[in-house]
Amino acid sequence: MTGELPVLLGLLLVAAAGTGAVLVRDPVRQSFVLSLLGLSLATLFLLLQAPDVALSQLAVGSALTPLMVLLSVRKVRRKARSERREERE
Amino acid sequence: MTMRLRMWVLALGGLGVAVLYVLACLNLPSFGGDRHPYGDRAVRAALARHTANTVSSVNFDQRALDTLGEESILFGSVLGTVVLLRQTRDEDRQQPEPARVAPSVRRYALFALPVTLLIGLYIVTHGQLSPGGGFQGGVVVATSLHLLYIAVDYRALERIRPLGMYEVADAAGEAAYVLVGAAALLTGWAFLGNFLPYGTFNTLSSGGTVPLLNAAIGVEVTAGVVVLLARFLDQAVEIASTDEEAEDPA
Amino acid sequence: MNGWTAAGTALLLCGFAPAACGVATGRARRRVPAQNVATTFLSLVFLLLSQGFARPAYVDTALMLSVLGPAGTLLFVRLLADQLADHPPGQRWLRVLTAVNYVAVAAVVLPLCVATGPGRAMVKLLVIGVLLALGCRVATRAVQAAAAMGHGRGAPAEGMSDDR
Amino acid sequence: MTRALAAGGELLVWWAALTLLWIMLIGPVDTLEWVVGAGAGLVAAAAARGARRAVGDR
Repeated sequence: MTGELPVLLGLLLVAAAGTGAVLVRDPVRQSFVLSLLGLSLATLFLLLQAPDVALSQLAVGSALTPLMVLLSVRKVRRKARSERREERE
Repeated sequence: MTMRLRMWVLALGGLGVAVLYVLACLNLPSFGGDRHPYGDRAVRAALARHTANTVSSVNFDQRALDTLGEESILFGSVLGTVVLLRQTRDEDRQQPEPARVAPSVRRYALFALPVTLLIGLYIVTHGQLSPGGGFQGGVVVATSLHLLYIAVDYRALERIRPLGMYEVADAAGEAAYVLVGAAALLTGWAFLGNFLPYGTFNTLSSGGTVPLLNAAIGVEVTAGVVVLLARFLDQAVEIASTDEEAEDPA
Repeated sequence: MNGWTAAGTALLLCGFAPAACGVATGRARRRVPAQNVATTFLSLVFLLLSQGFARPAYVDTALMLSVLGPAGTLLFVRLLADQLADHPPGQRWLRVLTAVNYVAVAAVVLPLCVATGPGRAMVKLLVIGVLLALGCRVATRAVQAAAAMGHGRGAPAEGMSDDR
Repeated sequence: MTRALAAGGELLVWWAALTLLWIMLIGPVDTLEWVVGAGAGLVAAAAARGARRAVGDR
């Protein structure tokens, strides 16, 4: 049983992070939870001795996904703000 | 279609998936266990072809065609992004203001950029020996270049990133994969067969075509991710509708 | 399960999990530093697991995280700079976090070096340790600088600050 | 002349350091590893110099 403990912990982390990523609605906060989900998944993969997949997950999840989400949010908010300004004028 | 009907269709589909899922789960081998028929065969095949990392052997030798498909998906999605996020007629480019960055952050990024790049290249070239490979390493290499955006600003990144070259490299990586596969046909093997000599086990030149395909994927992924992020960065930092003011520091 | 795996699991539970809670809740001033702590701890967990599984090749995951983790944190700092400026994090708290990071890195990397013995593998471990330490130092500096730039600045210029 | 010398020196220092780092990262060392490592080190050194120039120009 004690041998299964790390894998169990990894599964719990992934379940918690995954649920969080679904429940959080604000994209900026979601980008944090998504990066957390990536880290948890990488941990689970490593615990199951699949380092190749863990590396893929780390590569994509730690910097690339948050960057793309945050850049998209920035573009959308900038556009929304300029439209608000237009309405005011 | 009314909302009600849609919900019924959704419920029906969901129910079908649930039933099939449960049925499939009942027949799964239990978690863990000591019998892995596919694993044993894959490891044996990998060792016969002198590839130390079995996963790379599966990806680039035993199931190389699947990897071609995956690579094409990435290629296609990058192409789609380029088309969707292009600069349209009612948008124009504005030079973003230079951003203020703390000197210590700048120093760190200038130090970390080459180190990260080297680690990425290490992961690409040692795909057949240790965990990693073209995809993982390629993403690291692409990320390393974007440290310059973090350290300085977008203009500095644009200066060392000739985008046209990366677009060509993206296509070249994709083409190189197919060409290596086609070269196998010339030597009488099947498409993407491992036709090269296998080399000495656990050295850089082992694994036949695996290192070559790995490198092709590495080039494709690096260039693809750079092009992808370039489009996102352009939209977020530079491109603005004509009525929109670019006041954000890059 | 041997001692290294147990240590890795313990660090995962007592180090990474609380940091993860910090990443998932609160304002940017808590999330960003917590994100850096989480990646540092996770990198150390990977090192311990690699030793526990007796697979030196798994060290590459920790190596990758030691460069990509700080990159991710700097990215958050860069794109959320105005949130950090509007609600700057406490200086003492940042210093405590950095100190915890340093202690954790030293407490994990040095025993691993002893267990590995002199050689190139040990240098690789030390490189990872140095990268992690540098990473959390620069992440703290970046957060401090972003917070400091908020002073003497007018209305928030960027579009990210929707305060809730 | 001095500028070219300084540029070459910067490149050389980065190249030597990065190639050494490469040798520390890898497993067994052989000639091909040295060749590939030196090549990768050169690429990374060129990137280091390019990045510093992109900053220094401003």
